[in-house]
Amino acid sequence: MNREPAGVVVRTVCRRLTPFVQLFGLYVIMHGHSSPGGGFQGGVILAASAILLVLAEGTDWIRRVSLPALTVLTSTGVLLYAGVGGLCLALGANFLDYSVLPFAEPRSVGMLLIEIGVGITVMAALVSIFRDLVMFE
Amino acid sequence: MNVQQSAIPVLVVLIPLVTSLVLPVLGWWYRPAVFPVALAGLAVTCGTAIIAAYTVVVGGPLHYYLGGWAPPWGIEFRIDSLSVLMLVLLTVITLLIGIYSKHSVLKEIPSKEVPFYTVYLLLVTGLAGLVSTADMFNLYVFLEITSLTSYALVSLGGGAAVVSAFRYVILGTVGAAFYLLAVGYLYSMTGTLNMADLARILPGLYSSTTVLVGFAFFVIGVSIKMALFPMHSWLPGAYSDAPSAVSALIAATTTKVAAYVLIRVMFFVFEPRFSIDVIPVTTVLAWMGSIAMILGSVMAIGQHDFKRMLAYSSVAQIGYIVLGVGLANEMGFTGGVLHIVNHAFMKGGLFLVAGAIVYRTGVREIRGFRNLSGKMPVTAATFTLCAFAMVGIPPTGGFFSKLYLILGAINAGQWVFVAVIVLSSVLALAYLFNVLRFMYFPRDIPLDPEAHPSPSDTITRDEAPWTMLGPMIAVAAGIVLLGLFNGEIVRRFIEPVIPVGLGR
Amino acid sequence: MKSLHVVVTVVTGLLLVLGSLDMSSPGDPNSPPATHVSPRYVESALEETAVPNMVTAVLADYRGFDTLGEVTVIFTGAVAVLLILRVTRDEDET
Amino acid sequence: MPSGFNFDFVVGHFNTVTYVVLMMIGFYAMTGKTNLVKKLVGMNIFQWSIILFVVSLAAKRGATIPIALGGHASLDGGTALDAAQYVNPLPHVLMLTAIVVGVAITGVALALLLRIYRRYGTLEEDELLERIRHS
Repeated sequence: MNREPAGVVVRTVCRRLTPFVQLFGLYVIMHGHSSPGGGFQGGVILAASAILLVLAEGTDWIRRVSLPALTVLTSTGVLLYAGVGGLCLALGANFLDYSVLPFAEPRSVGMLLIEIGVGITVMAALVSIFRDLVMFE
Repeated sequence: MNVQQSAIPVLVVLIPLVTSLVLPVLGWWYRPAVFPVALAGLAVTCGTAIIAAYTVVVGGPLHYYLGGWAPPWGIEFRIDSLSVLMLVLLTVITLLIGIYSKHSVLKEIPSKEVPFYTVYLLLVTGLAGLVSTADMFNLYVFLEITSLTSYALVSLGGGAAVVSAFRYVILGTVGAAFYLLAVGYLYSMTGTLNMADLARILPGLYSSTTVLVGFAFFVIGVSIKMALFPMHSWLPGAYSDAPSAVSALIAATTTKVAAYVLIRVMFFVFEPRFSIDVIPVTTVLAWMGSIAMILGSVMAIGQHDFKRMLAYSSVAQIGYIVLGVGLANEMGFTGGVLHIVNHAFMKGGLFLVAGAIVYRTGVREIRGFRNLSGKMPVTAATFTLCAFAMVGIPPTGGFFSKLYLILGAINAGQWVFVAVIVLSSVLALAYLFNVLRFMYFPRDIPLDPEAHPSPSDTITRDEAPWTMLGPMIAVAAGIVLLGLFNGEIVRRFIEPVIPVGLGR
Repeated sequence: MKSLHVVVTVVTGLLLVLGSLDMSSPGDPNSPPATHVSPRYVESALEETAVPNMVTAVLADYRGFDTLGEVTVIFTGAVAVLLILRVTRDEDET
Repeated sequence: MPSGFNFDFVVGHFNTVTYVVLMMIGFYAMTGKTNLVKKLVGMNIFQWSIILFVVSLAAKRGATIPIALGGHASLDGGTALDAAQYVNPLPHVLMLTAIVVGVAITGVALALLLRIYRRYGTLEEDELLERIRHS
């Protein structure tokens, strides 16, 4: 499935809109602590902005995104998650017990790192799945 | 509170997970290192499982509070000797098949080595987690990881594999959804997800219909995952269309783990008296197991395709395990659990044999196995040993698990089940001996003209490569060792966990 | 064949409705789920984890391992789709 | 069914009746329909009805969303948070996981459907079985 860029109106609107969608996605990831949201929802919003771009700009740019890079990005998110858990293990507490992290508010910071890891993984995984669907013919 | 408990329980799940995450990075950066690192991950997981087994046998069950939160608020890992027996079984089998699949699967799809081993290790993560967790919802998450990886691996076989994989997706998801529904129903009545906490609260609620219906849907969901007879329609297509190494992997692990989940929840979360007296679940399971044993074997006899025959034989062997659970006495329970271990090795070995034959000769029809013993002696010998174990001939493990099942049936006074076990073994002898006949004594079989051109008229030794033979020999050795040391296994791993409340 | 499906579906539905007979009615503040485990999450999530959003606190801290399994499922899904779809047309004709 | 179908039962348990109706639509579509895409749609309805059911367990009459009002202020305000004021967060966490699992399964199932359609040119089950037998 390859798709030519949409009309100029759609392209300019989407091109103006995408940064704000991505900013909102980042906001949702980072503010999972005090407002509804978190890693999953933010990651999906970021992935949606990538798909919006494909609908507007056509599929040629997503073909150039190298697939191993996306898979590696997906695995780094989970590695970050397991890494934070492993760090707690190394610092002498149970796996994923953030109270030993060297921060003022260890649990809150630990959870923030977790949310970032989840956000990266969800975003990269959904873009990778979408890219596979685009490349498949 | 940061209590540091020995980290073995979580390491068994963490090592395969981290290895599977590292593989894509390796595949992008330095490709040749992917297979060695994957093997190293599997080997270290196996080692950790053996250490866990030693610790549990010596020091009793291991507990681990994830995140440092005590249950029922946090998630708990609880590894008793039943869990650790499954852990060692699963990690050993997946290690052997991991070596085997290097040639067998990747010959057809060389470009996919990185995603294949990533998904492979994720399957091991799912299995290890499923067996260690003591939290009902965490078990659902690991069940889904195991299922998702199985769907992807089944679809790797050429041709109709994608259709069988899709049918497996639909039925597998129905099973998992029924399990989730059961967790929802039990949660609505108890408010907790931790197994030990549930076991404490549930006895007071045995009369409530919600708990009853929840348990009924749990059994249906797990039976679908276990391919128990009426709900087995996904199994023949999935096993026979998947690459042989994947068939061996799935036949030896996913259905066994589903049987473990049935035992874990039925006897350890609910008290045995619930499924014996309150609702006759064990009686229903015993009869469904018997029907599976007979009809599975009958259908296996009629097959021409070797792997499809093995698939229907799996449906029958699951019947043994369910019968063991259904007998609801100590001998039956021991026989059922022992048969989980034995069948994993037996059926894994048989599918590895099928893979070696397809790899070297491309033949799938049993008729095409004419004097294979000359052409592939080691493969034929492995098949013979696995066949003996399936039928239950003494030195092999299969004999002992059938012996315990028969003793259990006698203790339960159910002579009809003894007859069913013997009849099913005879049927197994029929379809396995038929293959042996082609392999070893082809001369007295009339060469029907339209049979596949027999690849081995000129008897030249042409064995499978060593990376395939090694695991097959190891599995064969495992079957014999299971037979010799079955007393040890029962005494150290099964007896300590026989649930109180089962009949004598 | 179709009537069999209808029968099975209706029987399953009735069984489920029957099953929910003695569930506490929706919104009941002292139903088992609301009184057994979750009160601690509500009452002490803020002091223990300094995070006002209790769902995030339970998601990432109390039951953080569930979410790790969760993220693994998403990773598995991405690699599985990659494994399934990366087949060129001629490879697929076997 | 209990004697005289008491109407207040239905009103009292509207969440269960709703999700059971949804689930049976999904279950029937999954087993009854022959088109693979319709089976997949049925599977999704089936999964989402369970998610609806478990989330409905979390509701508490008169309770607000599970985010501590006033953020950190309510902590130093000294008033301990009363569990009855806030909705039960646990089912919401569980169903977030179940939703993501559903997404992953649907992704894999759609990938399989693409492969099936490209190889066999049909998504009707009976045509499919017949073409498999010939190939």
